[in-house]
Amino acid sequence: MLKYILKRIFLVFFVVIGVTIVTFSTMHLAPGDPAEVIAVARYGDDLTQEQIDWVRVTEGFDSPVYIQYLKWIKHVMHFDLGRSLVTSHDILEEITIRLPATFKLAVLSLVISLCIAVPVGIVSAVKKNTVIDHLCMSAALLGVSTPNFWLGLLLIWLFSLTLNLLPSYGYGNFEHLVLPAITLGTSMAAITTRLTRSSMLDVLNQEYILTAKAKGLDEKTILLRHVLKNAMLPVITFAGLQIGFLLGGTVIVETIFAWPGIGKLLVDSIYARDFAMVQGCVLFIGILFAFTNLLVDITYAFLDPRIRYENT
Amino acid sequence: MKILNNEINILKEAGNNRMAAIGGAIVIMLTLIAILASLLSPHDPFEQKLENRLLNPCFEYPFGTDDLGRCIFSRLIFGTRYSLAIGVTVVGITALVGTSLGIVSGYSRGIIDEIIMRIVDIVLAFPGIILALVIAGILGPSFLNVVIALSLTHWPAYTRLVRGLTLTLREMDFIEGAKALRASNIYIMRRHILPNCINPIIVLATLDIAHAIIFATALSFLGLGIQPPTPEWGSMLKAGIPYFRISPHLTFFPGTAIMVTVLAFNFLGDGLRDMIDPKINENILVSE
Amino acid sequence: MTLLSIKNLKKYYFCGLFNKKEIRAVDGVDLEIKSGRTLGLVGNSGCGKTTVAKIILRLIEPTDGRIIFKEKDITKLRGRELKNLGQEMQIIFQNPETSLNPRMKIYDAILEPLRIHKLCSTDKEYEKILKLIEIVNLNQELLFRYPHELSGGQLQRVVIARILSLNPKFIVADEVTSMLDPLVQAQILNLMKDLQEKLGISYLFISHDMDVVEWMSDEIAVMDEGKIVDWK
Amino acid sequence: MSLLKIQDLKVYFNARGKTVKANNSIDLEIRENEILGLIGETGCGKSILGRAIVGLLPDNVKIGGKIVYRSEDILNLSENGLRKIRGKNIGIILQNPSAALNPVLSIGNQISEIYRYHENMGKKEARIRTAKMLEMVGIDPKRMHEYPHQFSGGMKQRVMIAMGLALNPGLLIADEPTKGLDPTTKDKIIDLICELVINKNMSLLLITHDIGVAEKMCDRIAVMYAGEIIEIATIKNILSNPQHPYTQDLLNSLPKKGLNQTAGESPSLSSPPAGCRFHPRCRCIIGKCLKTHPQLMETEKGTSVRCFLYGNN
Repeated sequence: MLKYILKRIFLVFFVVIGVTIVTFSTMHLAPGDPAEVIAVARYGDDLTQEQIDWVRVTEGFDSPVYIQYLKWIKHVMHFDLGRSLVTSHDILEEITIRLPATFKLAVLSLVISLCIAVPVGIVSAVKKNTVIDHLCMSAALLGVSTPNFWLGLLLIWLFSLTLNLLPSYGYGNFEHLVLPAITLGTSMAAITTRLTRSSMLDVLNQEYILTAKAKGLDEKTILLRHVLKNAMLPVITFAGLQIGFLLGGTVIVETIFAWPGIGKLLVDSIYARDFAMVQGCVLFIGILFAFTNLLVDITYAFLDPRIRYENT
Repeated sequence: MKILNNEINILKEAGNNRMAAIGGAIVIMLTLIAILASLLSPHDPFEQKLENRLLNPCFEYPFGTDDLGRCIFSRLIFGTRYSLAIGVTVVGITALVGTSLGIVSGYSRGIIDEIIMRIVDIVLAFPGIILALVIAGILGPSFLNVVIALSLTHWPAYTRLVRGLTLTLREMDFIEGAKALRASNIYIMRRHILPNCINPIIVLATLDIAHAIIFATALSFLGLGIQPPTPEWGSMLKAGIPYFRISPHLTFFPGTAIMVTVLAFNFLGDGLRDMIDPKINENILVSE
Repeated sequence: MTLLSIKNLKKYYFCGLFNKKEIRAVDGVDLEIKSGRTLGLVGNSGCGKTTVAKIILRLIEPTDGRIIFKEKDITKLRGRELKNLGQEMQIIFQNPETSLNPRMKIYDAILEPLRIHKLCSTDKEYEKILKLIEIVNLNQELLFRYPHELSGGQLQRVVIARILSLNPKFIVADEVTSMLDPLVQAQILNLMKDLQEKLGISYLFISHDMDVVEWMSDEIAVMDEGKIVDWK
Repeated sequence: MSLLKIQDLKVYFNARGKTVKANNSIDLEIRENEILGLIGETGCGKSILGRAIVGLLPDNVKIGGKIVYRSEDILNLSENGLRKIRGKNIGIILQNPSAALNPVLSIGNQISEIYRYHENMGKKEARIRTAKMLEMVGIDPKRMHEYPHQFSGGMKQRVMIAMGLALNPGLLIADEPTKGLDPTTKDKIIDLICELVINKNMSLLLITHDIGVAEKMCDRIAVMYAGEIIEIATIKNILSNPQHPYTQDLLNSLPKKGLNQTAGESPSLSSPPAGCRFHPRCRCIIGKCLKTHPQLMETEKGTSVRCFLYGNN
């Protein structure tokens, strides 16, 4: 068990370094000369070549790439993600202001997703090939096939334009949170329902369920003591991964509903070609996601006795 | 008892090839629409008639017209080309790259396996659409850039799936037998491991086309994919938002088109999966 | 004339946190197999008999010791000679269901060795395969089926036909009949004995069933904990 | 008095259009504290018979005939009624121990749940009974909290035996209890089962393809071929003078008897040969064998054979 966790921790450390390399290199992928972009941002359009060269020297763009990378990493270590090219605010500050908005949306969506998906998945697995099962599965299939940006528009059209019960955008009290959370939550729920059902069916076909029947236990006991315990392991791992997807999903949903989260910040900074901010956001999301994966792996190790009591 | 188990398993899943048939039929229909687009569309998708702007669906314009007076129905038909093209090219590239990396890393198990799997972990460290979004944003909006962005972020799903399969296949006796025959590693990978991975890859690829189409339309929706005036569903959807209150049909029809196409591929993929290999579930597919 | 002999064969595995724990799977084994004869290798599961077999076939590299095959030291053989060795030595596994590629028709499975070593031109293939299945008395109708459509006994016969295509001098039989029913086991073992008389093949016959080994082998070595403890 | 009487049991599956006649009109009787061996090759339907008795067959099955356990027909019992019998009156040890144990539950829980469910015992008391049971099958009770993956193949088999015998059922069905075990563990398991069955005066239905194991354990043997029983006799008669040609070939194919071989393959249950199922491989075939299907006839006291060579059925 300890060996498993140590290995996972080492892997996460390695992945985080990888994330920084990828983030850094995507910035260098950007067309045009970074020094020129910063110079334009600072001195306006009509600028002389010396200004660009001066920016290149001060920002250290003339040194070889890996030195720039090491310098950048040194800054990142001290939680200094640099300044936004456009607003020249501190990037980390911008992100931390918007963190609660994204966090609220992500958590509520996760709750919605799990509350719908887990019970529906279990019921449709237990009552396989009945009307309920076909109904739930077609709804889940529809959910998976509907892009969440279109779902968002449909919900706005239905709830705020026609029935105008809920605001269609903006940030404030709970009312504003409902539609984005439903959009993100239901599209996640569709995927999780299908996973829960296939995980349940997989366990129901195992031989130890036959042994449980052979012991004369009734359906309810078998379901609770034997089936659920095994079936929920992959679902819990997937629920952990979902936190990451929600970060991805927020990018779109926040843009539709003008929800001031990190996702919207990322999209806006891409529009404004503010690469420093983009770099900051991507780094933040990548590292956050890497650590949630680590957390999921460790909880999984505690839940699954085959790993907890691993002996050769 | 062994014989009986095989027969029961096959029987159980027989019902699902109806799903594959329906999905397959819709996919074929969509491909025909894409190919015969110019014949089928009543109007020229680029011709702007400002006088009949934002018309609701009527006989002349079955799906109405958009803000520049172009026939939405014709634009949707031409849009099929872009969505299918992106879906197929992205999946074609990622399946090829992902599978070969998966086989090599699963079969060699040494340092190569460690390196490939660490790269997979890194690419998968960015949830969902984020990495694709950034790459498309930086490279600038165009068909090619969308394909590049999606391909760079989609290949790990195949590598993980194929590596898992190769690890189990590798332990089987027929691989040891081939080694005893002194067959070369490449021969073993090509003749023994790949044929046994083909079916699961086909299932994953079908489901992944659906995935790629959603991602591609999402990029266009965010204005980072294919730009107007090209008739791409995502950008049509985005163009319809300002007129959302007065004529929602501008967004309704492209949205349905995306959903129907993605539904068709999901249907086909689910049907194939239940018939061939029920083990591929959401876990591998969506984890990227 | 001794066909194959092993001198002081050793194979140690290292595991545990920093590879300190040493497991002596094979600890100094000496064997000799005369040509056209069968050597039985008996021992409880986990005593290292399969490891010895795999080392002889150069599927696993030994930690120490030498393998002499037809008076030639093949322990460190490489390249072309190693490939030719593939024609001389072969192995039959325990579980027939996993010994054949499920995606390959029986016809191609039997001809695969010839195609790898390029020993038979395509037009003579059909005639060669008819001879092979006749030796192992499989009927023609099975040729175009897939492995999952055949029974355990038939699969094991396909494996034998496939190996015979290279007419090897030495075959390792690793618990060949332990998964088969009594009647099928009798058929396969009798087939192997006939092949030995007709083609002069020598076997290293591995099993944990003493009666079967006694029936099959001329000499028997008993293994325990990686060492030879008895010789009959 | 007979503990279990199986009369004209038919178990048919429809798979891919063909009906698989897994059990074709089987008549069998198991007496009080007797060990009956059910021998047959892979795919002859013997495991299905074992599972049919406790009603553990998949739902796409059609069952005919009667299974009477102490004057009560099990087949038309309701699901609740059947559940009361399973584990309490008839225990079963399933075939493949490494897959038949729940990986996320400790072996202690998997045994104590029988006591707590059937005799709604308190947690503590169930734990004591479980400890006693584990000791009886030779597992150190202190390992009660460990999980299946921490046990070897032989030990897992002992856990299965403990589960089967927990409530001292009248009849125990053991499906290939020694498959995949090496010789030393195999002997230990055989002695364990015999000792437990005898001193708890239970009956045992042993299902196996390994004649050596059956020889050591059984009082009577029933030989099964292609879904039907072709010979029943005491162990002494079967070994000294087997009557049905198939039983003779089966015994001669043993290594001790010189591994004499019999041509042909055992037929598939979905398309068995006409007339006597064994005629394609039989040495002493007569005209009648090809067309008509022989009945199981009693020749001497306690021995019955399904072959035209004996009696004119």
